[in-house]
Amino acid sequence: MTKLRKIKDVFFKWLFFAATAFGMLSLVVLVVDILYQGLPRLSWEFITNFPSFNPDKAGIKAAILGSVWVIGLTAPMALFLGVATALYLEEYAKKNWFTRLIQTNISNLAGVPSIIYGILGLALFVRAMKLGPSILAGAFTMALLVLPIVVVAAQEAIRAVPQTLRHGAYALGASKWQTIRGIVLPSAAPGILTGMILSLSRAIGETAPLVVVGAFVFVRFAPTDPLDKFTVLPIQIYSWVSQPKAAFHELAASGIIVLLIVLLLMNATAVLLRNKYQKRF
Amino acid sequence: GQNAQQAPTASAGDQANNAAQAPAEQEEKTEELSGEVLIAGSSTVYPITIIAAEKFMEENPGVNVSVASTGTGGGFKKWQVGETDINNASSKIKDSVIEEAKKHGIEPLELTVAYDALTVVVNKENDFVDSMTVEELKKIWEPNSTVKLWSDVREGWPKEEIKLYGPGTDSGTFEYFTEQIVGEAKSSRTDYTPSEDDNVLVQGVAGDKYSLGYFGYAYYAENSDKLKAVPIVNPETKEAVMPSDEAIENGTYKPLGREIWIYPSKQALKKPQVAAFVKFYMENAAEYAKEAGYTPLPAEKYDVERKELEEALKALQ
Amino acid sequence: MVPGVLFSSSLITVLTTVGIVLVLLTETVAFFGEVSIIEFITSDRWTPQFADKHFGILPLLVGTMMITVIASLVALPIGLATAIYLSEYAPERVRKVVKPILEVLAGVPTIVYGYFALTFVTPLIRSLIPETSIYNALSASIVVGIMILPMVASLSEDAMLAVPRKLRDGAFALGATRFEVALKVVVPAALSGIIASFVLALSRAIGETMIVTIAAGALAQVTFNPLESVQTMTAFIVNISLGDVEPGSIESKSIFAVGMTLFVLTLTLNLIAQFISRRYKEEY
Amino acid sequence: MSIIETRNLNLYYGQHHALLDINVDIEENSITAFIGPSGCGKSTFLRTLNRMNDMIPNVKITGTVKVAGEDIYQSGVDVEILRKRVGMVFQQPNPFPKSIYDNITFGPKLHGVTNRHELDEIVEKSLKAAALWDEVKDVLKKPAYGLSGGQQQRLCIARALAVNPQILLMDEPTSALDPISTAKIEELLDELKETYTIVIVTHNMQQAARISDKTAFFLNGELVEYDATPVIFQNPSDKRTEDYITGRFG
Amino acid sequence: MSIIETRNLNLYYGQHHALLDINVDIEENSITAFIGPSGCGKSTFLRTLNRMNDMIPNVKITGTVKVAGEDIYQSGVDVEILRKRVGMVFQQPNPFPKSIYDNITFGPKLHGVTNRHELDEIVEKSLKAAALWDEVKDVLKKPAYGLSGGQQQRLCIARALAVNPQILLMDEPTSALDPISTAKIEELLDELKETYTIVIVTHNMQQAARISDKTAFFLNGELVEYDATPVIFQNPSDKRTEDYITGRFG
Ligand SMILES: Nc1ncnc2c1ncn2[C@@H]1O[C@H](COP(=O)(O)OP(=O)(O)OP(=O)(O)O)[C@@H](O)[C@H]1O
Ligand SMILES: Nc1ncnc2c1ncn2[C@@H]1O[C@H](COP(=O)(O)OP(=O)(O)OP(=O)(O)O)[C@@H](O)[C@H]1O
Ligand SMILES: [Mg+2]
Ligand SMILES: [Mg+2]
Repeated sequence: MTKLRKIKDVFFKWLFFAATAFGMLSLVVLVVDILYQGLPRLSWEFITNFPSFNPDKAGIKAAILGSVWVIGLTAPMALFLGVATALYLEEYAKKNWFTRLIQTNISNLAGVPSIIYGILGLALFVRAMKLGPSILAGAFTMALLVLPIVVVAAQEAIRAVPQTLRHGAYALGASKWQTIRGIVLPSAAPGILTGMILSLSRAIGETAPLVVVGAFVFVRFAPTDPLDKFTVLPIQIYSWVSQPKAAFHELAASGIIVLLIVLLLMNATAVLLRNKYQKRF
Repeated sequence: GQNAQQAPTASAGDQANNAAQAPAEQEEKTEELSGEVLIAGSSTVYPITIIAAEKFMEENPGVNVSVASTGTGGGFKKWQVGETDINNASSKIKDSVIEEAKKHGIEPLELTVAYDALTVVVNKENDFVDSMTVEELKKIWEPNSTVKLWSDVREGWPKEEIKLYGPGTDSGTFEYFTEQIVGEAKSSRTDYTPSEDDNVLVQGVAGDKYSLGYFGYAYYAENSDKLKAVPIVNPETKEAVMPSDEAIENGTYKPLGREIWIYPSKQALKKPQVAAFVKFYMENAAEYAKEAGYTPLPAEKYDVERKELEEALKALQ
Repeated sequence: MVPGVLFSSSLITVLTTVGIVLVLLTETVAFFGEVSIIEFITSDRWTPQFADKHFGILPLLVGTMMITVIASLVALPIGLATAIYLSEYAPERVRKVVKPILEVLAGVPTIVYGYFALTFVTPLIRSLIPETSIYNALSASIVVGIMILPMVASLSEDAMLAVPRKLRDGAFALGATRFEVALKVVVPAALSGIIASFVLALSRAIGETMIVTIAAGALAQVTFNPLESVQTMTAFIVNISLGDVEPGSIESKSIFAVGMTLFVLTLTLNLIAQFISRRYKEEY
Repeated sequence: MSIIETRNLNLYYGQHHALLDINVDIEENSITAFIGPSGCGKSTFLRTLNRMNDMIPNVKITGTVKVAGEDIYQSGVDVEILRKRVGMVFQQPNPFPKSIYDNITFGPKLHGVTNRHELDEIVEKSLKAAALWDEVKDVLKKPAYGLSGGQQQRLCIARALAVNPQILLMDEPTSALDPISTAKIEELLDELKETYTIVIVTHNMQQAARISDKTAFFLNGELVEYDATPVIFQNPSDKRTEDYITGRFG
Repeated sequence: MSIIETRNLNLYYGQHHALLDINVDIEENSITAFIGPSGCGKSTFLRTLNRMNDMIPNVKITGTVKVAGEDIYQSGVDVEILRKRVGMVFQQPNPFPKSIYDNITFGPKLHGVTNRHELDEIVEKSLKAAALWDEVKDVLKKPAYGLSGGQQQRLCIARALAVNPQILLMDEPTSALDPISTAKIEELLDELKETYTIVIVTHNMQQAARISDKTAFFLNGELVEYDATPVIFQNPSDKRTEDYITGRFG
């Protein structure tokens, strides 16, 4: 009897380990596969050149800058709206049907396919608000897309701030808002930022909604204004992949490497923040 | 430098004079152009257009030509409301689009830029297919087709299941192929393997000994080491013709040589940079089409297109 | 003042939903002006792009379901097992390294996954089962599964980590093995969090676009054979939005009807999940 | 005149009647200890004195609480000002996740002190009063979480002193600390009572006996006995007090 | 022969030397109390007796612990069987988030009891032994979280008894409870010692004095004094024990 239990215990330990290894292995295979295809064409020129019909001269400067612009504008919008919403739900809202509605709505929005956000963005920002197929319209769309993820992450972070800290502030004569601004937000900041970075790393890989909103592919200038036209990394990659010439497929793989590096940097930042934060309370 | 400073004071008459002067002068002249040219539409035309765009910008650094690859229809959706200046199209503009565009004060100008030969391909190891007729293709591809085995197509071909590959049903290629082969646009059997990505079709046919597929010539040209193109029997001459630049250009590759277009809107052509770009594009279209893997039109056809453009530009002034 | 501003911000999410519903609804209504809703629900053919048009949502629904189910079969058990390993077995150091690495998997752009499925997983499957079609549901859904795996693993692990130590100690003190503690105490206690992670992963799988567009093919058919190609609702929307169809045509309206169906589907899933997780929430 | 006076104070958590008719007068510059078994209402009562119960939903309070003669449950009372005057230290040290310096200046800044020099002075004064200055004066910019539990608790005391309160409420301030830290804080309380009025909840009867001037014994929400500490511990008039003191229960 | 014997037992948490050369003999069917200020190592020592420290990373143990004559730190010892024989009850009641019935049957099922009838009997027997049967016999299928704190703690005792242990380790089992529940459990312990050997950690000296046969006083990881309870409380031989007993610190 106990023998069997012991065998089971060991068996499942290795099974669980194997499952974990499977995920890690998938990542390794994926990365190796991409490196194998993309490394030969990865060079400094590739980063600093604009796209070209000539694969030897083509680069992703416009795509990198476009992605940076879009993410750069998405981040503050999503951060402000996400944190404000989370604060309202966690610190102010009464637990009534309306609050539950908002909460349900947020978790539902997190599951809405991204292309539907693209359709909304086209109708609302490009057309109704007359922003055209601009960086700003793209950023607004992306902000709505990542908002639910940011809200949920911020809620978790705010909830994780111990009640005793709030009481500490109240006992010093702080008002509710002073407590939130002075104690709750700073304490929750690393958690909020982690969620923010993880959701932005999702946004940076999105293709479909921005194509629908009207991002271009072939852009040979560096955007300088939120109303400029733009392209982003995944769109550039997607268009290269569908070219007939094999050289472009290699470029696509190089582009993917760049995208993965950006992503890794973002995740690494998130991990650093999280590790710092977990030590705190 | 100098020219740019002169520009604001130059009268319309000066400009007309300048235009008539030597080409070197003319090029310096166009350096003054600025602003943007926005293009969307078919991914088939995209490779030609970006060559034109890049070369144009080399000569006119002040102009930004941006090209999106949205599909013909997706592009027209933006074009018909004036969000883009030019639409790349692998199928002809529809009446509904023309009407919708009219509501926004937009009128199309249709310019043919090249031929795209749809190519029927089989696996490299396929040694029994040496040509096919339109009827045979129709038999394979028509709705409710009964063809299951190669032997159903032509007596003597092996009794092996025929695996069919074709482009996505929302593409211009699909529309044109069905129109030419089956006789009605978008009328096709549905039990084949479609893909949006022609590279994937290449892989599919290359990996499957008894397969057959069709897609644009450019994708065949890049992969001719992996695939075998099927000569198509010209319905008029009854001769089997291999797709090639000459065959398409001289019109013997029939009926699968199709035209591809750009549609600048007449309103956009009022902008000097758009007009200049389109002129530049049409002047060099033959070269660019070749470079992108497509077949240029015969020279006299380009002359017709350019004339149409000139007239349209004149009418706009 | 402050609560007002915060409250207004929280309304943005509600307005987003309203916006989505409005945008989808107007065209959906136009669509159903031309196509009978009966056909939409009952027909088993979906061919809006062909000359012979049929508008039965069933093939897309089946395609979506097949992708989702297989992806879940990959992601839910492996994700849960990973979560258990990380929270119950792995030393702290391993956990701190593995978890963020797995999270990278969640952030890999989906087009990257799409080509990974097509150029790596599909040939692998075809070398094992040669009659597999080059685009097939299996390859796409395995890769979708890999994509959502870290979501399941990471969120379930968070939920398990939140189970108080004292419950584990209680079971150990009764002579339970580590496996028994994990299976009989930790998993049941974390169940509502685990279900939440499942639901989030499922909605992500249902909504996944580029992987299926690239690797599952574009053939809308009612099949239950994962080795054949299928089309999902999202893939159809992408194909039409990026394709050559003329604006204003019935094809282009059909994507809104499909989008609406998808929206209703994820909403239903979420509501069911909320119900289940409230029901099984164990207080501690 | 007593600085704190409660009259017929009752408190309900929803249906649960947690405090029953409490009447207490607390003298200035003294240490008053509240003892009693777990759940008897010590913390609840303490929190009525600076209205920290306001944050708990469904709390109902009747009767009056006067601090320095003013009824603090009257409408129009500024709760933030009240809490500034009546400081509080909790059972678990709860420094903010900021630097030591910022922990101390948090309160003064709330109440409008912005002058850098003035803030520096407050930090030094409060840390000295909490007997922590010597240990931390060189690491003021370091995070408060680096301190030991006992140091953290003294930091919390310093933080409370920094807003210059008249009264200091302490809810089992040493129960999470080791004996040495506890001894330090007890010593400190003895000094602080020169300047402040201190009310302390403790589950440790020895502690109450050691440090307090008066002791109140609570049982099931009732104030059973309230008297000078030596009287309570050596000569209680209520049988229940005696049973508790001698360890017959609790 | 003593049922528990430790010889030169040392325990390190990483660098921290938490137990120093502990030698204790514990008799069968007795109640032994461990007292001492917070952090002195009481809980740590208790957990060495059923190897609950195994789960904590970086713990190093030297010396021997014998339970019923067998060295439990030898290789080859079946830890699960050991823990079945040496049951444990914790400071915080920790019922599983399951029904009362499932809480009790959790242990027996682990150890192979599947017969429904037999399980029913075990539930009744254990609940009766823990003096909880009358209060819960009609709500066995209800979640354990519906019980009060004191009932939950008795449930945890019943749960420990259900696997039929010889020894029961209890780490401050009443410190989270109200006086009435505490009294009930103390009464219960007195009954249980007929059948089981009980080792209890408590911070409440009165409790130790009331219920235990022998008392061990720990300080900073050292076992300062271990003797019959009346001796420890009335006539300790070590000055530090006396100081602690009389409330001079802690
Ligand atoms: N927020 C609350 N909601 C409902 N009841 C509460 C709340 N806080 C305390 N109580 C109840 O009020 C009574 C008094 O609690 P209180 O915390 O004041 O006791 P205490 O004497 O401080 O006990 P301890 O020594 O354990 O801290 C208890 O029965 C408790 O369960
Ligand atoms: N898991 C651990 N890792 C490192 N050190 C620990 C751990 N658990 C306890 N310690 C340390 O070992 C010493 C003894 O702790 P232990 O919990 O045994 O004390 P205790 O006497 O039970 O105290 P209390 O009365 O507060 O429960 C303390 O200094 C404590 O900080
Ligand atoms: Mg209390
Ligand atoms: Mg302990």
